[in-house]
Amino acid sequence: MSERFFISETDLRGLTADLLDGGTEVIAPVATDICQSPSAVAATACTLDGSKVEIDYRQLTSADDLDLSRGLPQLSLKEFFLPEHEPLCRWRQKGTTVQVFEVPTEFAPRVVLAAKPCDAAALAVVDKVMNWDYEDELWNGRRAATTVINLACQVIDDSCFCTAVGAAPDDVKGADGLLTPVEGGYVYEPATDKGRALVEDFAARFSADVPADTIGGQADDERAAARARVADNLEIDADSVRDWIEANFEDPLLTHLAMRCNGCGACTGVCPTCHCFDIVDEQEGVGHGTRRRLWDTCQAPTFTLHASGHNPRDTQHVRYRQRINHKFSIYPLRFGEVLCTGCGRCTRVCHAGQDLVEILEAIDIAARRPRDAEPAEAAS
Amino acid sequence: MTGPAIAPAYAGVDELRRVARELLESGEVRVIIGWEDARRGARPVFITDPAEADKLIFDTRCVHNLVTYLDPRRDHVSELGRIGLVVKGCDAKAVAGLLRESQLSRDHVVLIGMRCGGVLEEGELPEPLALTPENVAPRCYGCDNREPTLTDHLLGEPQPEPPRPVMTIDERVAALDDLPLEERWAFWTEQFSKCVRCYACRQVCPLCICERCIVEKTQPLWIESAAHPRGNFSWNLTRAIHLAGRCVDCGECERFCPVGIPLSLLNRKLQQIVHDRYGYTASDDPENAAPIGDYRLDDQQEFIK
Amino acid sequence: MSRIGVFVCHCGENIGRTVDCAAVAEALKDHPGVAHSEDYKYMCSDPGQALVKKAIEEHNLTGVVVAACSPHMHEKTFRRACDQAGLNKFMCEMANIREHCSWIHEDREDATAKAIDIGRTIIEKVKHNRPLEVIKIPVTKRAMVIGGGIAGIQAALDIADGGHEVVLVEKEASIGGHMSQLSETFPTLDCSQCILTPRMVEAYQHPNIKLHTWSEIEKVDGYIGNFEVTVRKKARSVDLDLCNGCGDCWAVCPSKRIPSEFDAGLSNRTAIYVPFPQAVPNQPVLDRENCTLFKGRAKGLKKDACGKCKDACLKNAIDYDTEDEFVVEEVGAIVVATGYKLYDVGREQPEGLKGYGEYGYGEDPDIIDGLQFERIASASGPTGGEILRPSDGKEPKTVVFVHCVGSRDIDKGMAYCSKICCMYNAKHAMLYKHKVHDGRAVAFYMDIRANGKGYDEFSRRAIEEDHAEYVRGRVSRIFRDGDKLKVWGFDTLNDEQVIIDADMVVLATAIRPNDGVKELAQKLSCSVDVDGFINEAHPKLRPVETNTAGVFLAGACQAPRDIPDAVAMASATGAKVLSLFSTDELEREPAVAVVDERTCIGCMRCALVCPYGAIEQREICTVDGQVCGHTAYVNPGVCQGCGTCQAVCLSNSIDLQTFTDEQVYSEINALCMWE
Amino acid sequence: MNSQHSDTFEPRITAFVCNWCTYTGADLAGTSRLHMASNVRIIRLPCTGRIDPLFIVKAFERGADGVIVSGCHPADCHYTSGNYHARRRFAVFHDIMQFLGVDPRRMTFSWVSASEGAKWKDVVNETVANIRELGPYEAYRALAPDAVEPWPEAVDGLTPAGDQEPAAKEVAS
Repeated sequence: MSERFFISETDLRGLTADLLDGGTEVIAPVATDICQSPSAVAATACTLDGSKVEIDYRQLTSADDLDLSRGLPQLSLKEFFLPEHEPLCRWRQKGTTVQVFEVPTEFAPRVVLAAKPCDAAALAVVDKVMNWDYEDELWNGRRAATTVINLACQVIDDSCFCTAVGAAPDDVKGADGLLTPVEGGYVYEPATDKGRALVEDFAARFSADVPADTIGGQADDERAAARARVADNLEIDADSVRDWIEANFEDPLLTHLAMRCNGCGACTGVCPTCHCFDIVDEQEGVGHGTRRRLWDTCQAPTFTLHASGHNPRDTQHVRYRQRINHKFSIYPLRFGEVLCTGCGRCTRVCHAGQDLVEILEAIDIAARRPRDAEPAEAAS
Repeated sequence: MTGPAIAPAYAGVDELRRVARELLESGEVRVIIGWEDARRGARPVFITDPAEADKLIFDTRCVHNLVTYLDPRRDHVSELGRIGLVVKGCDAKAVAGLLRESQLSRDHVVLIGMRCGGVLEEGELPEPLALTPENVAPRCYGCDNREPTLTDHLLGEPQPEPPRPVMTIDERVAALDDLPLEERWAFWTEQFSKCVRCYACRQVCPLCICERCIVEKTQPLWIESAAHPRGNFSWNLTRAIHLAGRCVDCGECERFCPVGIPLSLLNRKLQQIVHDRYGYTASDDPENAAPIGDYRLDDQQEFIK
Repeated sequence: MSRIGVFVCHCGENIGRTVDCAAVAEALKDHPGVAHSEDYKYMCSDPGQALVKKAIEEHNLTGVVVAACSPHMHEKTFRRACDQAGLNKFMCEMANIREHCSWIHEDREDATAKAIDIGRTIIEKVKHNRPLEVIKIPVTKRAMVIGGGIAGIQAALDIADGGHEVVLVEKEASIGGHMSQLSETFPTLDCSQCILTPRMVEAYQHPNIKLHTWSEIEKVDGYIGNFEVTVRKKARSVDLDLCNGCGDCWAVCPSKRIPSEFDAGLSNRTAIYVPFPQAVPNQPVLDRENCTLFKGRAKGLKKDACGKCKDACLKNAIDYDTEDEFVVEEVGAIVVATGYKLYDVGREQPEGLKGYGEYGYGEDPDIIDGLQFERIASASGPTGGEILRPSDGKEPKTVVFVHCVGSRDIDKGMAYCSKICCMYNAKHAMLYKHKVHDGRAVAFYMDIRANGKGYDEFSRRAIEEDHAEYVRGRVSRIFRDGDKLKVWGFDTLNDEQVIIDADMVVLATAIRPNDGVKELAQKLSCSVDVDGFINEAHPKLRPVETNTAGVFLAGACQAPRDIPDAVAMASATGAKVLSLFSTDELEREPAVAVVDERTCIGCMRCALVCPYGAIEQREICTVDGQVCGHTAYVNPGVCQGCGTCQAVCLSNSIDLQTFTDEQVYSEINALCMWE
Repeated sequence: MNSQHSDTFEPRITAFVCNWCTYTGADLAGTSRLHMASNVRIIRLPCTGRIDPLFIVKAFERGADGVIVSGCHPADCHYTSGNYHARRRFAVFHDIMQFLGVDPRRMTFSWVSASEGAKWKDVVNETVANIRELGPYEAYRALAPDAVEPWPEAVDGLTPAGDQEPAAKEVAS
């Protein structure tokens, strides 16, 4: 990656304003102090004079809202490519004639600024299943229309483990460019033509004059330090984990991992790579309605409930095993990479204490153990 | 800035570990469900080996209502055998709810009740903190059941009242009640619009025990499952009214909500309604019949023409 | 895919005048799922029904919507037509565009638009109707009659003569009711007791009639064909099997000054007593409230204060320690014949009524009501049939009769007409004149309502032959002035004030439902009207039925009735009951709740709210017979189809057939058409 | 619906009534020729006990501006106690809806017996007048996904199902 540009803090905000002025949608992390909203009084998480910041990817209305200093947003970027719900088609009926309206699959260009590398990487991972036996026009249409610019990660906690699953806090996988914070601004490294086009279109905002002592020096050290900090949390051999799970599907370890799981499915909602959806026909009245797809979760019993009443995954520990199995064995066996980018949201969001770091560690230990040794103990 | 002090474990932990060990050793129960201290703080633990009874803790971080694991549809728990369950007073009310609704036979479970002095809002902390108005779970204030009566073993020592939170749930409800109608509507529709329909609120609720939740009934589709405002309004409203007169105020729904919808305000409002109209308060007495499903000839009907 | 046929009825002009029926039929043609739509002048006529049948065959219809009158009117008619054409009758529904549309709106455009909406709603419902089979339930061929007045006796006799056992329940100590108190009856002036007592005896001796006197209804369980009625047999203190009615007990009773109910308070009785000499059964009852012994016991006296009747009884039939006894009677049908009471028009009024304090009733002994006059005129009454006024036993020379005291008076009484007073006032005037030839009978009336057979002739006779003076007008005040009662009234025909110096005044007080009828109606799941009379199922077409299947009405419990009406109704209920008993199995609409065992978790909230106890807990087993849980189960024979269970089921795992979730949902959907 | 009065607001009101009292009372209003506003559409149910709050919610979802729920007076229930259970359910629903910001005037609860045709007329007319004053229930309708995903322009004719592709494309553009 030879091309490097410098963009000052001011110019980055200016670039954002330029995009917005030009009518381009910009999505970026926005911090909201929910305790400052008029309804804060009643929002239980707040005290009257308190402060509680929620960070989300939002469609910007102003360049001022851009906040690059924060950690991981609550929800991943997924919802901008696979919305929680979206219409697939709508129908009307009169007598015996039916009219179907399909939704457009072409989208206006937009830019994601300061994407977390784990979230962008997830897009690339999910691209594979979205173009496997069926090409998902809506997903692909949004992917094609979107330029994703990563921001090298600075805020890392004990649930981050991207390096254990082949990603990194300064990865550009799934993204079109990377911003690295340096003194007074950012170093921008385009990774794709879309990423380069940004420099071409807004050349005045960028400078090819990258301060020598920043990149290659201080910034590179920080990037390496960040990687090391994540690696401290978890190191596994993803390939042997994959093979062990495939070979030991019935091992009690896999089911006993899930004892405390409530099956709430919050982990799949916040996961950047969980992409399963359901399709429902929403009747809106007589003879008209909308076919809509919406997020589904493998943690719900109804996910696999057959019309006959039979449910192949009828208990929670079997459903939890499926989640692990799908992410770390089925998907890599079919598509060559794990369905996880190590963002750690599933762990943070789980108030029952299901901890993927701990679970992967336990499987890794089991996978490293000689075949003839005793079966592994449950992680609890 | 100094944060709240670290608080010692509540009295009775040693007793708890001893009772748990004895119950497991004697075979009276096959599993003890309690709390442990893990990488990210307190969390539920399932202990089957008497030697591991010392893992059990009981301090201000033990927020979880473990009664949710008694749901008869959790096969992987029930297949372990007879359960010994550690309960706080609020949790014991949920056990009473399950007994009331024929979802549990009393002899299937050994209840180890703990005298409680309140818990934190969140249990994911490396150390138990002393309760302060800022960190205490708001529902603990004014708790009427800090010593459960529906128990087989009652452990620990009487604890002082937890501190009054900066703002109690009742005060928050009152603040909302004082708003003009349109503002309440704006508040709730905004809150509900955050909902991603993960149903975490339902899954962790010890009393949301339906085999097939109404929201999963597709013919007819009473509640749209898509997370648009219309579907979200119906869902959150229905979840709440299905718990009218059943909710035990354990707050798990709100704690598990990944997008922070203040569900306990709705729940508390419903508690107030059933209390004001029917004089009912959830208790851990299974004989205390719930108000919905019952009636009095002279029930208030001022809203009926 | 549904193939619904829509049939829009003009009902002559009834619908057609305000609703453009052709436009409705046309608009509904394009409604999704409609295969055929037409309109016709009289859909319920034979040719109309033929259209429905023809269309079912021609268009292979899967459902039928008849847009016409209320389902309460013709649902049965059209369901039968569908059945005849081979379509399951529960696939037919009525869209009510008459009562709920054409009759209540004037604007033709509005009404037509609404009729189309109503049609759409029902089409949507029918699309989710399912073919159902009627439920067959066994019938207990045994009836209960509640109330032993003339209506109850007649109903009991008719059913018993039809060959079925009857349980007759009477709350007083004797059957006979108010008719036994009457002197003579209009319009024939035959002696009431002469025609009634043989009936009473017949009922008493009938092998098919079981009599419970001094008894009340405690509880009613079950449903048509299969009621279980708990009867409270109040403690009588007299063993009817031992007692021979000799009268030794009441002869020795020291409490002799208790107002006699039978004589309407004009004479006294003892504490142990037979209500009247012809009572059936002719055996005494001990009135514990007024008995010296029981009053003593109530005060806590250690030793009984009396015991004379027991000592006097040679048969040893008296037992002071008997208690209320409960008997459960299994019956298939119930006839309610609880009769009436008179409006007590005195100053003290319950229930928000105002009363007629200005008439001095209850304050002056010579101001009496109709039943008291009956007793005075009766040969078996306190005066032996001589007309003597209560205050001093003198023969009154001027008697004023006041009609409509409490009837037809929205302000102070009841809105309705009590129906019998015009006739009995005429009768009273005649009876008086027949006995006091030089007397003067003055009647204040509003209108003369004499519309039965021979009734007008009868009331004219009172005026023309017996010279009763009829003054059209109201009485404003009645008060004592020395030996006389001043009656101030107004003669509206002569437009002048009238003041009469009367010796006695008879007030024709309004007829009201008997005490306890409301509570009884609740036990029977029947409703009462604003005046407290029990509602019939339909005022014209089902006048003796109630909304509770298997419960029928005879006599004044339904509305003011005279004897011929009450007897006619009683015989009508007899016919209803006998026709119910003519089959071994009863067919019932399959509007019952059904549990989805796949999703029911057996929380039993449904059982908590079921008014009929139709829901029980049932164990469910795996294929190899192991119990793996429990669910709710609805007994279809007991379920009455209210659907309360469904609304409390959190997972909607119980569904009421004919009003299923899908049906209601679809009806709501019809609110929102995309056009 | 009510397109003939496009310039004035005509409330759409759904009534959930029990079969035995209010439905029959409404029949009586008809037989008594009591003229009333034409904005109410009745859905007949056996008993108020059968009425699930979801019915009301769904009616609002389908565009109702107001809802009437009516059944037998206390003690008059054909099924003895269905209305008592309904009364508790409605009370809780009424209160919580108000807490959520739903104007209670959008929901009329009443007891109308089979003999109260005149009362039914009053309930209908009063409710219509109230809702007319409140205006269309835009706040609830704004929850609809339609509000952010508008329908394509309405077209005059419809094409047969087999022919849908080109027509739909044309409309969608």
